[in-house]
Amino acid sequence: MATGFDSRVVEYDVRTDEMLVNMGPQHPSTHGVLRLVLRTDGEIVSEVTPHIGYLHRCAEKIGENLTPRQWIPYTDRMDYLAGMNMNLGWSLAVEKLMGLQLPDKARHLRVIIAELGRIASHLVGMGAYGLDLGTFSPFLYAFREREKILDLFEEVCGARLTYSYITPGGATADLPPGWIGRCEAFLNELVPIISDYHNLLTSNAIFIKRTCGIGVLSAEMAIDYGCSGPVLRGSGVDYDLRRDGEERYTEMYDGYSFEVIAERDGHYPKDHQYPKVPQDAVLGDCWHRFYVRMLEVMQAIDLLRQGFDRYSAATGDWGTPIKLTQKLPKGEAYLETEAPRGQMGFYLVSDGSSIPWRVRARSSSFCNLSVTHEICRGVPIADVPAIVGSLDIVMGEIDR
Amino acid sequence: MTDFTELSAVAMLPLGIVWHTVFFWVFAALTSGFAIAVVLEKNVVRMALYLIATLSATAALFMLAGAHFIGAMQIMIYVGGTLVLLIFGVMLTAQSAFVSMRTSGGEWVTGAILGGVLFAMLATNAISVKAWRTYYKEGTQVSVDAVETVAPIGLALVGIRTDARVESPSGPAAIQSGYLLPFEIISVHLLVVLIGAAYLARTKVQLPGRSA
Amino acid sequence: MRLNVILFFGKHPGAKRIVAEFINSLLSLSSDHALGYVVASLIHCVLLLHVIAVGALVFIWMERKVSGRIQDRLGPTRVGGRFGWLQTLADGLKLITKEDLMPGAADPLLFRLAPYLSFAASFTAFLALPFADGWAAQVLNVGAFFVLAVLGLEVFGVILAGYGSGSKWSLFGGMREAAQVVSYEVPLGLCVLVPVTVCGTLNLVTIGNMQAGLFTNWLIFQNPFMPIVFLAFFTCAMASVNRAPFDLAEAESELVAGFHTEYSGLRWSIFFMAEYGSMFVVSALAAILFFGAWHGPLPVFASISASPYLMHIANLAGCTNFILKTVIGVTVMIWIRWTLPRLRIDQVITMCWKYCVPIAAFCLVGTVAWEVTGLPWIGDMTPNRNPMGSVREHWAQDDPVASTSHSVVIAEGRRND
Amino acid sequence: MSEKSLLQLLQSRFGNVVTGGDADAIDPWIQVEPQSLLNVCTYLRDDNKLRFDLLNCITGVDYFEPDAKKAAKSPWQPHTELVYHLSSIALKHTLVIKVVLPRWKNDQEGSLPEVDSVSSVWRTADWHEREVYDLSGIFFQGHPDLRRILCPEDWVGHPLRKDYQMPLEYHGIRGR
Repeated sequence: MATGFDSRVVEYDVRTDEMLVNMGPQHPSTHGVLRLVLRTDGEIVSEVTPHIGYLHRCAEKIGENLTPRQWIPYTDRMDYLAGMNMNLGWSLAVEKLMGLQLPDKARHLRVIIAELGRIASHLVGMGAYGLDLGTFSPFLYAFREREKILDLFEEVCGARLTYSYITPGGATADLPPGWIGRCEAFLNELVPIISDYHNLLTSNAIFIKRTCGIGVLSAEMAIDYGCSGPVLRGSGVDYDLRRDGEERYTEMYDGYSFEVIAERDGHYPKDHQYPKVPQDAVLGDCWHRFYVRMLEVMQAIDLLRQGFDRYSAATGDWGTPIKLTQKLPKGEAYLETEAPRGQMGFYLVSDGSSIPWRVRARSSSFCNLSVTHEICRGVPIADVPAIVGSLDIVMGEIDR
Repeated sequence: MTDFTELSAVAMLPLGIVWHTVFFWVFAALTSGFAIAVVLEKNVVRMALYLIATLSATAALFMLAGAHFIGAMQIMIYVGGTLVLLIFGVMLTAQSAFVSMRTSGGEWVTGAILGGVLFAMLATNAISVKAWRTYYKEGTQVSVDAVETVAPIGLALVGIRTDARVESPSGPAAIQSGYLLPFEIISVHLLVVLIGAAYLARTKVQLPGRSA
Repeated sequence: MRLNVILFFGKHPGAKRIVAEFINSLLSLSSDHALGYVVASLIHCVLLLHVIAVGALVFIWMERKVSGRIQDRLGPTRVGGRFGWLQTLADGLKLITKEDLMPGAADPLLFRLAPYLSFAASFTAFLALPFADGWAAQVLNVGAFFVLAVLGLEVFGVILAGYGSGSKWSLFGGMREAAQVVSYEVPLGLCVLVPVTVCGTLNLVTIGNMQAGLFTNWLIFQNPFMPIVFLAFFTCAMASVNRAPFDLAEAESELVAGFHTEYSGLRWSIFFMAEYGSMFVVSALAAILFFGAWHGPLPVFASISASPYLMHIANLAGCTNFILKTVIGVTVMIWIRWTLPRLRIDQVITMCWKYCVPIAAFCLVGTVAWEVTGLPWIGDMTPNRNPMGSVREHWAQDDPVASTSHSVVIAEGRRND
Repeated sequence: MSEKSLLQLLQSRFGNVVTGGDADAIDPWIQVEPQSLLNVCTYLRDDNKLRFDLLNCITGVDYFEPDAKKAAKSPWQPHTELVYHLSSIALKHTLVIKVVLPRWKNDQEGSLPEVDSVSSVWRTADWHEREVYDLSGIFFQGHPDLRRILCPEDWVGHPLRKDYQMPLEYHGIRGR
């Protein structure tokens, strides 16, 4: 008997065997080709080991052989649920390297597109999370609304998933005439539907039972693991790159009024019209992460409405895309933007030619997923999808 | 309202086969066949499956005898019990040694002796019941009326023996001797068994990090 | 040697007896000849098989349609005309043509047997289910008890499938199902006990007939505890037939497909037939025990049901009533499935032992107290009241000897020998 | 705290450990000796005026020109750089640390250059270092679980090195 143990203290327990279970890479709720190796004792998971890389497409290596504009379609395929935001991140990083300044109109156009992309992405995140918890309908409701956003995007750039719309220097085209009106009409339609989602999920008793106090991620741990986006803010960290990021990014949102969605003293900004935080909820649990996303949809709607007026009033060009073979200045630049899933960073090193020497994509979901093994320790099997789902990962972005 | 008119019909095929007997033999064969299979099988789960089949066939025999209540009871309790057995069989004996059992020669002998003694006792008892030895001559009409088994059993459980009332005209005292006491004893006994089983299933584990 | 057919054909003068006598008269045999009864039994079995198969067909179609409407889409629209009502049949055909796979690690016997076991259990429960007054394959004196017992058997198929598939996900599913069903049998039984104590019989036909007349005679209006019991019963019933939010055995977001992960083609569809069959049975049980069985809200056919021939028309209407009520029950289950998230296994068990069992037990005690004190409730304040107690007490007070007559007669029969 | 004063602070604190830096670059950076990376990082995280609590990204950049003709013209000697992007959530400032490593340890082809792991300072470095090890071929000493993360475990080579050759075949799958 090992020293330090009191031989009089004996715990009684049923003798059982441990079992290794592969969750994924083909599993309904791992959001793509994620493989989680679970060490389980009955229904209790004692250890989770994520294995990634099944969707690795060498995006960074490809980027070393393409010009920045040519690489934009590859950014689409990273977080394929928020392609616009990926385009934006990469474009801003290239612009940072080149020192480009954009006209006002392009700036507001980007805000509109980015926030609309955020809504589309969070809608999928919400619906898929419902699916992870075993309810199918919210998923289809979310897709119904997302389809309308995709329709709007299709009008803008002709594509529904991989847009390649925002490019270094602006965008490939201006918003079509009448688009703003249609977008506004859609938002008016969406707002009452959001409260339906709150009824179906956020304030549903079973949903609360399944998410409150589950997968609690403390603020310290979230920062330590480099979590970002709703995962970080769900842990109560008041940090949003749209407000706190680099100037090159925050100036895009100059003049827009918005509050970072993070809990302060038990309340979220403007939360009086949404469900109350349930009693059982612990800051940093699945419920909070979900709630932050839901509130960010409202925040994005608000930003969009501000953007419409500014865009219509703005003068100047919507931007001129840089040439396909534009020579890049020698140097290096790193820029992070607030993508729907967190801080998406792009880094490029240039040796003065038109093709970057090194391209790097810092993925938000990559860091968010790395926390899995910490918060999935000792939970029942059913909570593993609930926790991983609440991180809202996209494998395309993780594996790149 | 339910019509309680008695129905009296005779079940005999043109070929002289009595359906009741046919079904009896079918279910009796199933019962004993699966019982033997339980003994011969080595896999715990299959064993449980055969046990369920045996018990279900026994339930069918009860039903055939008109004891619907006992039949349903048999399914509910014994088959449900086997279910729990199955779960424990799989969960607590997941080690490969238990999933496929090997019986040693000594166990065979012990089992045979015990089983033989039990069988002998039951057989002797069964044969010694006089009423059961009688057989019906061809053409005898046996009329069986209402097969209401639930109500008398239910009444007897709370202390009213409807059958005893008929056979003992001595007075109310004899009527009131129901099954309440045996029922309670069995219940308490079962509770003890349950707690005992839960106790036995547990194992002592020395947990680290605890000090007195 | 002759023996009474009652022993295994039942004594109730139900539809089967009529069919049997008709067949016997066709074959110009005596009206109580066994052959007619055997043929009548087979006819009933075939009919019930069709009820379960066609029922599954319709319910799966309905599930797709209802879920489609709930989710703001159309569901199947093309196969078989406007409403896609042949979609399930097409699916069935597809399933039949699919390759029948069996994993290498599977236990061949258990793997093959499991779906049939599930289906057999579900089917057996139909045997005791009355569709109208006396319209049952076998009118059992212990009908309610029998249905519950047999429904509990369905779990075996699931466990054997879980174990026999040789897959860890299946095993998880099977074990969950076992834990869940074993737990929920307790509150389910308690809930059934409440209407049974009110009626004083386990015979489903008698229970149904007791609720004849105005809808206020339905057991749900019998006393204030009944609606609570009904809710508890419906919850437990959904849990025991594995419907969302209690479908933990197949929880697709956690266990891939749970116990039927490894099944394909026809075997897989048999599991589904069993599932929908069980849904039908528990909904039917709810209709019989709480909602007046085959009686409509108004006693329209009451006057003609006494006549020997018009009785069948009344029964037909009753059967329609009954199926309608059952389908409503199934629809509610579908509705719930497509609305609510799934519970976790520990929450399911908590729900059973900490909520359902105490509620059911409390209602049982409350109902007994209410009935003993004879307090009035909705049903008692309306005319055309059906005295519940009359049947309950008739064997105990009026003629306790009558119920034991069979033993006496057998004894006498033997003495005659 | 402005970038310049930050650089000065670090240079005064660590002296010769900080071997270079550029405060006027697009992203101001400092270069740190590989041996003292762990010390510097711990200080950066713990110092009250700096509090770099978030490690954004670790990047391995391979400076090597496989084409001999072009290599003659290239302004640098072949080497590998590790770039650490740090930021502070509390104080909202950023910093870039560079560590210059030889392409191969002791110039022996095939033996990976080594540097201390910072996964004890920021746990997010755990996966990032695994990725750098996997793709850029840099060995992190003291890493708790240094395995390949994106490529399969039996993959040969480090794809983001400029001299990397795609294998002809991988488990029967054609590579080139």
